[in-house]
Amino acid sequence: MRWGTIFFALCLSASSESVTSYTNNVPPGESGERYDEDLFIRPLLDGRVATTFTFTTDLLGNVSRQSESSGQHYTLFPLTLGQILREYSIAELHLTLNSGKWNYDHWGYPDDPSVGTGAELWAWMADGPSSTIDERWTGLRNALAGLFCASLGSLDTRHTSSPSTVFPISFSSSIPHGLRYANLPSENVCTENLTPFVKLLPCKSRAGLATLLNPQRIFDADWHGLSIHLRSTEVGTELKLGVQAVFDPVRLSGGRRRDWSFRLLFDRIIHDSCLVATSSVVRVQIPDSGSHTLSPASVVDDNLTAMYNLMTQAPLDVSMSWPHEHTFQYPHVHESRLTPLSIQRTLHGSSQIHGHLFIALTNNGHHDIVVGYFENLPALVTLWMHTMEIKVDGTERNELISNVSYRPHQVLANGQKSPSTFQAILTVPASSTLHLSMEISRAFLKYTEHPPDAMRGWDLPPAILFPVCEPAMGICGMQNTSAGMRDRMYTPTLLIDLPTPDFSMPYNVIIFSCTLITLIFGSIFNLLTRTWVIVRVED
Amino acid sequence: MESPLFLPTLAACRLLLAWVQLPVLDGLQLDHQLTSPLTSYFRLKEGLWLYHHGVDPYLGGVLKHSPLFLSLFSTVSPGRVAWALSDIVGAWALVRIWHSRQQLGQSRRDGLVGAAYLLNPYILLPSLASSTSTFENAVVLLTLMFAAEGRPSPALLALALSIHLSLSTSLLLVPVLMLLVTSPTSRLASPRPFGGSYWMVFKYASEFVVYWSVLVCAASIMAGGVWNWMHESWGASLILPDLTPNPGLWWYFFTEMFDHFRPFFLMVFSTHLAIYIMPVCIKFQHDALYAAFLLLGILGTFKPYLTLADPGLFLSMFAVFPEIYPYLRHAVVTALLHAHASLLLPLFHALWVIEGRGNANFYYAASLVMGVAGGAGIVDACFAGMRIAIGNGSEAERGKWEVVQQ
Amino acid sequence: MSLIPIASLSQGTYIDENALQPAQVNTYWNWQDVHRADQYLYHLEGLRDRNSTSEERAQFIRNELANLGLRAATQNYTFTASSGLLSGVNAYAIMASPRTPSSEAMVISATWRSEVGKEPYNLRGISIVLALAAFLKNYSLWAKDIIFVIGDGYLDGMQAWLNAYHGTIPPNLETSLLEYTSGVIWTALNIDYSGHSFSHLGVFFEGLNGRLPNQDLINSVRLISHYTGGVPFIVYDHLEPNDFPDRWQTTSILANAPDFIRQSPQLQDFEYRAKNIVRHINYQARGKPSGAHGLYHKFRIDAITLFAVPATGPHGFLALGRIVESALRTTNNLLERLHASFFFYLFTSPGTFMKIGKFLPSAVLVSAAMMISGLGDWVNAGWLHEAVTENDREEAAAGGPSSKIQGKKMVRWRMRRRPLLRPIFTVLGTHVMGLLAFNLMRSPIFVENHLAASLLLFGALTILPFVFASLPDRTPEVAPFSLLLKSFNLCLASIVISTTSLLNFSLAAILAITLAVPLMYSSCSRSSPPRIVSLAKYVTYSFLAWGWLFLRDEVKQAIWNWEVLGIWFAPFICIVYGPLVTQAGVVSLQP
Amino acid sequence: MHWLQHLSRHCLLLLACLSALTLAIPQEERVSNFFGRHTGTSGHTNNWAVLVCASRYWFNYRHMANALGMYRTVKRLGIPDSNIILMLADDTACNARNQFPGSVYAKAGRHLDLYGDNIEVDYRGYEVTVENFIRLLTGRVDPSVPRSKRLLTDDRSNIFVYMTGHGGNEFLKFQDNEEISAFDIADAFEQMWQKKRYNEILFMIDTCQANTMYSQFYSPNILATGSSEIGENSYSHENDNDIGVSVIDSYTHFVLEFMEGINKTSQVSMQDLFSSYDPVKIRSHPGVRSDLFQRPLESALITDFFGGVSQAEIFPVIEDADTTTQHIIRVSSPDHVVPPDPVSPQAHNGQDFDKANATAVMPQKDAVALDVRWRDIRKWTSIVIVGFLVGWVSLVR
Repeated sequence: MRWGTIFFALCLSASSESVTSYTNNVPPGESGERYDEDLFIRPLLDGRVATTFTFTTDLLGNVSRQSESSGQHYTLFPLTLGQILREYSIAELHLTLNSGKWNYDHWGYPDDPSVGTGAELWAWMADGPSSTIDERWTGLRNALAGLFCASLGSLDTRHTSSPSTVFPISFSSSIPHGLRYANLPSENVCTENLTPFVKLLPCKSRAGLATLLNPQRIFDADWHGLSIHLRSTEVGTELKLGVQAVFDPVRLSGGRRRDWSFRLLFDRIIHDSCLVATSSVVRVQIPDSGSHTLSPASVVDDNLTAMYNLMTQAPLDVSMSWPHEHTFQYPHVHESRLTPLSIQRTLHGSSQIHGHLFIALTNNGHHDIVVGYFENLPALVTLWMHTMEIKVDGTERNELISNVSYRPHQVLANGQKSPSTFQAILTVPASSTLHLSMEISRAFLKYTEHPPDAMRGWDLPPAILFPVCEPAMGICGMQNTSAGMRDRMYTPTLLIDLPTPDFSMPYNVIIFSCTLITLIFGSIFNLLTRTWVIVRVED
Repeated sequence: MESPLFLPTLAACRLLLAWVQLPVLDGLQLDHQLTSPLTSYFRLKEGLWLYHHGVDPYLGGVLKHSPLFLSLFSTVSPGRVAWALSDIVGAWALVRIWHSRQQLGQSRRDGLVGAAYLLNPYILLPSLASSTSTFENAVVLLTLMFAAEGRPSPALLALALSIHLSLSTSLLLVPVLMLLVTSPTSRLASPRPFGGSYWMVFKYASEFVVYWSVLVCAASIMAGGVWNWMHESWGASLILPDLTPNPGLWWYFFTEMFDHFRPFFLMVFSTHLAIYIMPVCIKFQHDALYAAFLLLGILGTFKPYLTLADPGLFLSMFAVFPEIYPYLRHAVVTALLHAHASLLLPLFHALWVIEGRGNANFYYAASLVMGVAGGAGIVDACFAGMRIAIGNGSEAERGKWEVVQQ
Repeated sequence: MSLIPIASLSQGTYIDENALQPAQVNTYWNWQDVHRADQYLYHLEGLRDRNSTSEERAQFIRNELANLGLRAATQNYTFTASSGLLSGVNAYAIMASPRTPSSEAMVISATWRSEVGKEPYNLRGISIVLALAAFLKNYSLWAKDIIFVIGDGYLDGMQAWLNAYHGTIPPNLETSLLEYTSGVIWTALNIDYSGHSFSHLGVFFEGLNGRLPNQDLINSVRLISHYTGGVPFIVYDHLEPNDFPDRWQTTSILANAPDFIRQSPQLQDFEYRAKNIVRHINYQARGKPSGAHGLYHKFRIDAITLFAVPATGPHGFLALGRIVESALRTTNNLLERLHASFFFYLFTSPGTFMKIGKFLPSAVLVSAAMMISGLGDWVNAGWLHEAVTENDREEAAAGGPSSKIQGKKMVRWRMRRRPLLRPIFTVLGTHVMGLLAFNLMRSPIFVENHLAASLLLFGALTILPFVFASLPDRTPEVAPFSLLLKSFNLCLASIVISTTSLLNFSLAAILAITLAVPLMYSSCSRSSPPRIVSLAKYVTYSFLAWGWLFLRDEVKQAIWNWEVLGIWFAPFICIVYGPLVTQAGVVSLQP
Repeated sequence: MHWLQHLSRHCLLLLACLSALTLAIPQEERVSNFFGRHTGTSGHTNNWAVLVCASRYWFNYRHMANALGMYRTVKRLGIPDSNIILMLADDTACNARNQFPGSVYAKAGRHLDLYGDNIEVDYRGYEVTVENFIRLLTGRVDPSVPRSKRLLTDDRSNIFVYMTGHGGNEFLKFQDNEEISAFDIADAFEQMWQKKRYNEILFMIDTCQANTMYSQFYSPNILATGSSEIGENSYSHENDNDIGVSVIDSYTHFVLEFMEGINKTSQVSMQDLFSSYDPVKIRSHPGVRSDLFQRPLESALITDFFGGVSQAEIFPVIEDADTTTQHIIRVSSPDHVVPPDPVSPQAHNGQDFDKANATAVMPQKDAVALDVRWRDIRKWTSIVIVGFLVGWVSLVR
């Protein structure tokens, strides 16, 4: 295989290069493909380093519509994804596998907005005559599960909802499309997911930026995630494969320094570039404060990013160091909140049956912020909507919530319960904290419905805050101003433990209950049926 | 207590209690002993919220009440006064039943009968927890009262209403019909074959069907559909979708039941309830009121989604049948069993879900004790109700003979 | 009951939860970290010496934690109890563990004050917590967030923090919700290291209202302190007889007994176990936590306090740090909430414990005996007059389940109603009285002038039932009120004991001891004693019931515990214990 | 003699890749008929491995390590990932408790990382259930299950089945809450035999009382071996104090140690493996059951099960073939018995999703008003009806 593809890649890259060299970065003609890779590195305030790999493959000329188009002729575009695309007539597909908790306050917005813990999958599919959307959704889930070695098969109707306002379709088309969204917070990401992921890249992990994807290091990062974004554009289909990781050089250096380099972070350097790539760049954001040295030196453009072109600077090991600081001093958090909103989502109460779902949104800016709030809760949790309270520093402010739409979970034909979805638009007043709290109660399940580790509990998926800009909603969040929300934000997941029955002795319970019932039944009928007699006792 | 003012003062106190704000009461609302999914006011309020926000309240499996509750509570929003009033109405009905059983207007025992209902903790606590079982109990008592006073239409309407509110009350259908065509006075001591005319029974039955179907229509109009609310409110007591713990015997049994046996045992448990109707009614054909009393006892022990209000009704009705007291075999034991159960249930419940150091079996054990207590009550009442027919001979031949069953 | 300490009755402890894997890891806590801890200690001592306010202390700790890059904050709180206001400032920090959704957390805490040892301040405990914070954050193997909490005061600070963390803020607590939160907390370690250095590591485990932590936690810490830290592990601060015999002699009550007793290992062992159990009962029966860890239990968090038993060596920060690190690795291994092992047990010695099945009978037997005698009295009440006379009406009067009359219904009802209703109302009355008394005791007036108030209250509590109950039965024919009351009283008491015994064995045991005798012998003789004797008896009973009112500090403490910590001891005594004994007194009053 | 065998094997290879190019079943049949069953050597054309780690939880690290050790060995000996079904009930490599993320070590020294950077876990986490395992073996899987999760064997396949976990007398615990019994596995194998899904099976199991697990087999051509006798525990080999748990079971440890000496062309036979068992070192008595196996153990090569017949350079073709023909195969119904799709009833659920959105998502104002009015009407009618009923009843006497 290896030699085959390499040879393949070589001859092909030659051609593609010639194309690009002639028409430099003008999108090639119909049914052309181009592949770009990009690594963006952001040193963060708390000494951590956020790295974002983006591998973009553009497939020009729209394939995803007509089902049996020239599938085998892909050269750069991964074949397997192409088939999935066609078979389930996907218009848009987003799959992310993350682990860790994205710290918005210190790290700011992620470069790829979908950072919800666990697996998240949402897709817009055309509603074809051949098969309904839900059949396609099932097929898609299983296909992806097989492709990425993730247990996406369990993203079944118990987790699936269709919040089309939260995840709007990115383009308009004549065919009716349907959205399916599901998330699995307990899913973890590991090497077995990265392996097939890398295999989708034209150069695999042998050349180009993908060289740096060293599982032992990626999965040691404080936060790491894989993402596949597939969307049809007017000109064709765009596939974005992304890897995000937030490293902590301070931890790696034993709590001392925040210097970083490819060698330190990935334990590898880039030896040669991927020839088939049209462009392959490494961008480093320069922190505006602190005296640091960046090597190899590079030109810094106006928005403080240093650029390296892998095509020309092939063996590359970028490193950044702060020679003048002996040990890294952590900045105090209070003055530095990088996002306009700070989110807190917790479960209150200590009882196992009843509690409060509590969300605190702190507006760090000086303008009111209008955000949409979306919960997609599995049926183990019942929201009690009539107990909803919105408070700003202790006083009821019910006018701050609007467009509440709530859909309780319902029993589906296959016996499973669909999740309950709650969606509303919240207005967070300037520089104050909004408390939204609802009472919840936890379901009592049959003992067969509990997972093997029942005493651990269940992970509740993260809630999503999304910018509201649909004119249909009347109001529009102020994205244009800096105070507005730029992108989706995910709250942390929650662990909720349900009251558990006893797993060891179902038989005893059945026996005891039946015994008691028969005892009473028997004695009553005994009384009712037998006749009374008077016997004389001789003494 | 003999004073005629006793009852009114008691009622007044109960009304006052409705206005007193105690921090404890909020906790009571969610207590599993006092409210079940079918009767919790908390869920009703959620249903109202959904209803007002244009979501079908019967969608999420949250609301299991009758739609009539929805229409009532969405028009008037009664405070806890409503519960106090319905308690008082229930007590009043009980006293009226007592009167019509004794065929007299006033008696010195009224106070006791009323107190037996108003002061019964099993009745008082659920209504403080504003569980709708209070209303159901009151309606049941009204049914019996009207039936005892020989007013068929009100009785049948009340019966239809109570069956509409909670399906398992349909056990009472037969005895109430019998009671309508016979007299409520105590015939326990002197049994006789059923005297009423079957034609009348049939007539009343058909009248009942009319009322009942009208109520169903009203409910369906309210719910904007027939199936969803029936499935949620009546189906709940048949297929037990919600396994919230309660003092009854169903929930843990079906929590631990294997899935493929579940339907079968659901059928068994439901028919088991119905099995008692005929034998009891035949055996006590001479005293339909007593038959109804016994069936209430059955309900108070074996009902799905049992709450303390159900055994409470049975225990309170003991006050109406003083003639059987001498023949109760183990009244004290039953009382002690109930005392134990009522202490153990909340304690073990807390141990399991609040403190997390005991597991579900603790609470299950407590509910078993509850079951035993209920069973003891029924068996004893059943025994005494028949034993009284033989009575005790004169003083002279005490110890000369024994009464046994063969 | 006195057999409980016997060695052969208790069995060895073992670990039930597979996940824990205690003492199977290398520990990396070393002298460098000890040095850091010493530096913290230096600063803290400075703060203590210039007796700084809680605000300053909390700010210092918060800054230190923030400098480590943790999300640190402080929490102000104020409790309003009937005995006055109580306020302070907590400091805490959350170490978000890498690679996890941070939906689980574990806690290491220390409180500013320590009440076990001689040292009033738990400075070393706090400094080791800080040093641990600096040390632990360099490792990426934490599956749970680690929360470092420094509680102000002894119990109040931790109580305030826990309530704020779980969002269950009672009306009498004035504080804000926490700035930073993390996930569900399963286990917590509370460190109490007030002395200079220590010889043994003692464990305190009793929690609020007698709740005990899961035994696995204690056992695994015991193993760790043996194998990882090399520190002998004991229950409370009771030294085992065999090691440190010299210090043993000074503490033992057998010290000045004749030699052959003092030397016999069995007796020493017995005394040692007995001491542990008495200490345990003393904590548990009052529902009083034996340390800050006890407050966690209310929130289903299994927590213990590690107490460094003060001594002149040999151990210090190094050993303790190792033990805590290893213990954290162990709790970090937890995949489910601790549920496997025992929640109901008696620790007779660090290595041995008693299952509930072993010690429960001792209390249940007593309650069963009371129940039986109560039922006996009930029957007596029914049959009482039959022997005396053959008159029908008395039979009727005898009432109960045994009267044998057919006719004259109305008559019989009237007569059998009185004997039943009066005792019932007496019982209810006394309990209501207790409730009122309890509410009275919480009023500030009572607190201010305690002696007078308690005198008044005591008088009232004595006179009221006297007046109410001493009026004699009108007709001599009915079953004596006293006998019925006694049977009710006994049955009630037995129910109380048997239900309490599972929740809080120590309390049940104490009740069994204090209630059984007086209640059984409240009305001993058929022949009615002279008035004065019965009066005296009544007074003694009421002293038994309410005499504790005069113990000022006890009452004050109990009330405070109820108001701030929510310990049921005070209400229980007022509403259950007192009335029960009073009923017995009323019984004794009757001829 | 040997060169003959090689020759035959090589032309088999040729045919294997030919047949694999288009995965058309009849051709396979023809091939197999052409060769007939059971010449002196194992007449197999492809190798498959099913490696199951049945137990969950971090403290069962060693079971994961067992399975992964086998995975690495079979992969080293040439079975491609597409022919390995790896079932891991939990994720130790990326478990937050793992000090060495992305790595699993089977020795205290931590020299060799079993996880590597190229691994494909086919069933993981809660997916590892008894049902899925049996379905995998018998091929009764849902049509939407991808190929990577299927055991696409034929009557020319040699299958190596390895299981590890916590077990007992004639059962093995999956995920610590459900058990698979020896009878289940035996019946599954019998079904496979009847459906011509295997040529030979090597069944290896490492658990407590492991030898009881293969006691119920009755299908031909199964060679079974286990770690310990009935009433005997299998112990872990060693403990790593940085990982904090024991890292491998001793039986598997020694088997792997033996396997280290094997390469793709070595002629070592199963007999050599079995005779290498040392009860003293393993601390339990491993067992072998060869009565169903029709060849002498001396002539049964290790590589018949552990090694891939087809050599490395041919896989790409197969893989490509797989992927290209994937959807075709989907369309043409495969020979598996297909249970009705459990989730198909979603179909109309789909509609009410969209309907729900129509209503749920921000209804227009006038619609709201109308809705409210209609609700009131319903409410009042119901009330009026009941009120009328009550009034009438109270009037009638």
